[in-house]
Order: sequence, then structure tokens, then C-alpha cells
Amino acid sequence: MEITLWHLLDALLAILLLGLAWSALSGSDLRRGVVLFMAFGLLLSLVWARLRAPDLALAEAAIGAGLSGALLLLALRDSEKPGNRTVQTPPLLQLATLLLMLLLAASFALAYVTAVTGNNGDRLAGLAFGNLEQSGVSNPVTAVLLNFRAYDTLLELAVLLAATLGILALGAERRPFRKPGLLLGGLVTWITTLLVMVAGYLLWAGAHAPGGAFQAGALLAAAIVMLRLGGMTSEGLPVSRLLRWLLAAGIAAFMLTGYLATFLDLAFLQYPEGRAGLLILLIESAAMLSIAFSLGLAYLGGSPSGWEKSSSKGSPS
Amino acid sequence: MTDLLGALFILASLGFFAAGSIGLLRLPGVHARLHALTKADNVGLGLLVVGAGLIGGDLLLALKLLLVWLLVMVASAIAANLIASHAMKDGEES
Amino acid sequence: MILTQLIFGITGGLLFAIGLRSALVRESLLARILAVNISGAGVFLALVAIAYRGLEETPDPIPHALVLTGIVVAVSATALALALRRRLEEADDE
Amino acid sequence: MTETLLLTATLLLFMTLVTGLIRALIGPSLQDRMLSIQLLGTGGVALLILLGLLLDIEALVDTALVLALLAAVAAAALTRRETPRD
Repeated sequence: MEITLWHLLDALLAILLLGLAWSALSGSDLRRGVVLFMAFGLLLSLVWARLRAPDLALAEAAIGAGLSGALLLLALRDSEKPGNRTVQTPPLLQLATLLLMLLLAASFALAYVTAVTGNNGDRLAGLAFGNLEQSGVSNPVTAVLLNFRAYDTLLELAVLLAATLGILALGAERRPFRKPGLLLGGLVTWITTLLVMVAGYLLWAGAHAPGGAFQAGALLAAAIVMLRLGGMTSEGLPVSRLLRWLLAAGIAAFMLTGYLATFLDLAFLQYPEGRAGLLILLIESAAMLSIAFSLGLAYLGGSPSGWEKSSSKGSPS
Repeated sequence: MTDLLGALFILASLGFFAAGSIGLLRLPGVHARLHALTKADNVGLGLLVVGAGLIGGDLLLALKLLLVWLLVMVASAIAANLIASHAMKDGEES
Repeated sequence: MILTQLIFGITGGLLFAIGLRSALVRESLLARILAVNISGAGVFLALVAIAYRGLEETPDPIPHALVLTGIVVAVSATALALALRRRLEEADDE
Repeated sequence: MTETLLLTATLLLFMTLVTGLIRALIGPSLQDRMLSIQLLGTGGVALLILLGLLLDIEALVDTALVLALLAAVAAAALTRRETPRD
């Protein structure tokens, strides 16, 4: 095994990742922890780039460095009273925890070594690359997400919807932000425009280059967040029934395509020959909207104002 | 030849990035540290973008890189302003 | 096995352990949320390291797709946890 | 030759970013720490461009673009104040 400068870079990245994780989790200052966690997310995006995973680097740059950072910085404002829930760990339990950790570490290592060394040459990757031409897109990651393993993505959207419903059930959103000054107002205008443009580009590019519904959705969510931060109380997130439809759009598009396929005597979610590219783009557009509005809602931390009003409209009184 | 010139630009940019980092560490107070960050780093990135454009040798790529640099400049200028005024208000309140 | 795979695989395992330990022993809810996120990042890192094939080779797209969905699920779960925490702190106030 | 030069530059740039991160560790104020994140954002853009050249992945420039856009969102999230409770 030849050691090159690349391995030096790998080692430095790895050490910094571990150092940041350790210092983010040690110490009682939560503000320090959150900022170091943001640095960790940024660094992770660089690591994905280094490991030749540009799709992940894009998603992490939008989510790890931007959205979760914004979420956590806002969470810092909700005061937390220390000492209220002190956990007193008895020595026996500490020992048990240590043993459990060792066991987990051993199984992790075993699984890892098996995954890296086992079954050389006979991997799913070969299958994925072999069928790429029939998938309707030329970016292998998009092909896996929207065609070969579309079930996974459908269920992932369901998880996202479940989390959003949980947040909606928790009550009202945060109080709105103050009206911005001249400078921030300008920033909000041009940055939301750019975010929407780049999101559109990534959605379209996802078929043949890194990008797709997830990255585009995260960028649209960032645009919604930016509008809210700029003191807008209703722009970006449509209240009323439209929001419900948008939240469910991704799953709806998936299910509809899936059932339509069964009418054509195909399996559920099997795309008719030659139409895969178009169908994938349609599903991706719907999924992008669902992801964007789910993450935008997540940022509010509760149901938007006016939600109750619109929900009682439909129910019989 | 263009590769070498590009590499020279990139090496020159490193000096500015180093100045930014050292300034962030050594200068006293938030407002002084803002200088180090927004000025040095943006010049450094500018030089790096020129160097990368030369090495890449592709006009479309060069334009994209230029766009990235402009965005970073505007965004960091506004971010610096926001942080500065936020730090100022904190000082008044406490 | 490639050395890069080994480096990031071990790092992934360690991140998972560091995160899990903090999630179990810390009392602050926010710290626990951070810990679970770091633990998850460790798993993602191990998966992407498995997918890596070398400097010139195209990596395995399947773990990449898995991690991509994982990142989005992680951020939505974090948002739900933060909303729950906010509600909990408000309930303590009353 | 160019590759070795670029790789060395990447390593040196990475080291300067690590130096800047010490500010995020020692603070003292939250704004100081955020400055460190801004530095990592700009430096991260630079590193992504270099990695894009080295690994020959053009999409990493798109990633740099996204990183540049999102850095401002985090700064805004830190500094915005909520409307007072009535």
C-alpha cells in the first residue's frame, strides 16, 4: 500500500472530523456545541467531495451547513433549565453501557470489513451500472433513487411526511421576526431569487449530473426560511389546503405512477419502456415540492398561523 | 504554461487565506476580527478562482467560478454587516 | 481494501461511538440531539467509505442513494425533536 | 507536476482553515464563533473548487455555489430578532 499526499489529506480530514465531534459534544456551553456542529456539517460536505460523492456534497452543503445550522441556532433561544433532569447513573448501569458499546463497536467493525472485502466483483453496483441505460436517466444515483430502489424513496417521503405531521401537531409556530432593515431586505430578495433559480437548475441537472429532488428541495426550503427570517409572515408558505396538497405531492405522484403501472400489466412502480425519463422528472418535481415545504414547515417549529382556521373549514361543526 | 501560471495564482491566494485565519485569531474584539475575514479571504478566493479558471481551461467553468466568487463576496459582506450590528446591540444590552 | 476506505471507515465507527455515548450520558436535550446527529453522520461516513473505489474510479451509487435519503430523514427527525424540546421547555415553565 | 502542486495547496489551505477554527473553540462570544463558521464557509468554497479540479468532478463547483448561498442563511438565522411578545 503506497502512502501518498492524498492519504495525508484523508487523515487530516478524519482527525478534524473526530476533533470537532468530540469538542461539540463535550463541555456544557450549548452555543459552542451548536457552532462546532455547524463546522462539522461543513467539513462533512468536504469529505463527501473527497470521497467522490458530489450528490451528497450538494445535499450536505444545503442541509448540514445551512438548514440544520439555522434550525439549531434558533433552538438556542429556547432556554433550557439545567439540573432539572439530572441523570444519576449507577455504576452497574455504567458498566453495562460500556459493554454494550464494545459489543456495538465489534459488530460495526465486523459489518464494515465484510462489506468492504466480501464478494469481490459480485456487487449491486455492477447491476446498477449495467441497467443504467434503461433507467431513463444517466446519473447513477438518481437512477437508484427514482428507479431501481424507488420503494425506498417512496417510504422516505412517508417518513418525512410523518415527521411534518408531528411538528404540525405540536402547536403554533414561533413568533414572527422583526421587519428587516434595508440591507437584509435586499439580501432576502436576491438570495431567495438565486436559491429558487439554483434549485430549478439542480432539479433539471439531476437526470444527467449530480443534483435532483433532494438537493433542489433543500434549496427551496432555504428560500422559505430566508423569507421568514426577513420578517415575512405569510410569503413562501401557502396556508390553507394548498399546503396540504403540496406536503403530500411527492407520495401522491409516486403512488399514482405506481398504480398506473399496474393497469398497464406492469409491476407496481415499474415504468413503461421509453417513458421512464419523463415519469422520473414528474415524480422528482412533486417530491421536490414536498421536501421543500416539509423542511420549511420544520423550520417554523409548529403549525403556521391560520392553519387552525383553514383546518376547521372542512370539518362539520 | 497556463497550468503553471494558474498554480502560481493559487499559491499566492494561500497567503491571503493564511492572513485571514491569523487575523481571526490574533486581532482583538469581534469588530476587528471582521476585517481579517471579509477582506483577506475574499481576495484569496478571487486569486484562487483566477488560478482554477486558468488550469480548468474551460470558458463555461471559468464563468461559473466567477459567479461563485461574486456570490461569496456579496454574501460575506452582508453576513459580516449582520454579525457586526448584532454584536453592537448585544454590547448595549448587557 | 484501500487505505482511504480504512481511514474513513474507522472514523465513521468512532463518530458513531462518540455520538452514542453522549446521547446516553448527557442531560441536556439539545446536546442529545446533536449527539444523535453525529452518531448518524458516523454511519453515513462508513457507508460512503464502503462505496469508495479509488481516485479515478466511479464509486458505488447505491450507498450514495441510501445516505442521500438518510440525510433528509435525519434533518426532519432533528426538526421534530427540536419542536418537541421547545414544547417540553414551555410545559416546564407553566 | 500540477497535480502535486494543487494537492499541496489543498493541504496548506486546509491547515489554515483548521487554524481559523480555533476561534470557534475559544469564542468568547457567539458572534466570534460565527465568524469562524463564515471563514470555514469561504475556505470550504475554495477547497471544493480545488477538489473539483483534482478529482475532475465539475459538479463540485455547483456545490461551492450552494455553500456560498447557504452561508448567508445561517448568519441571518443567528442575528434576526423575534417580534416582542404582546
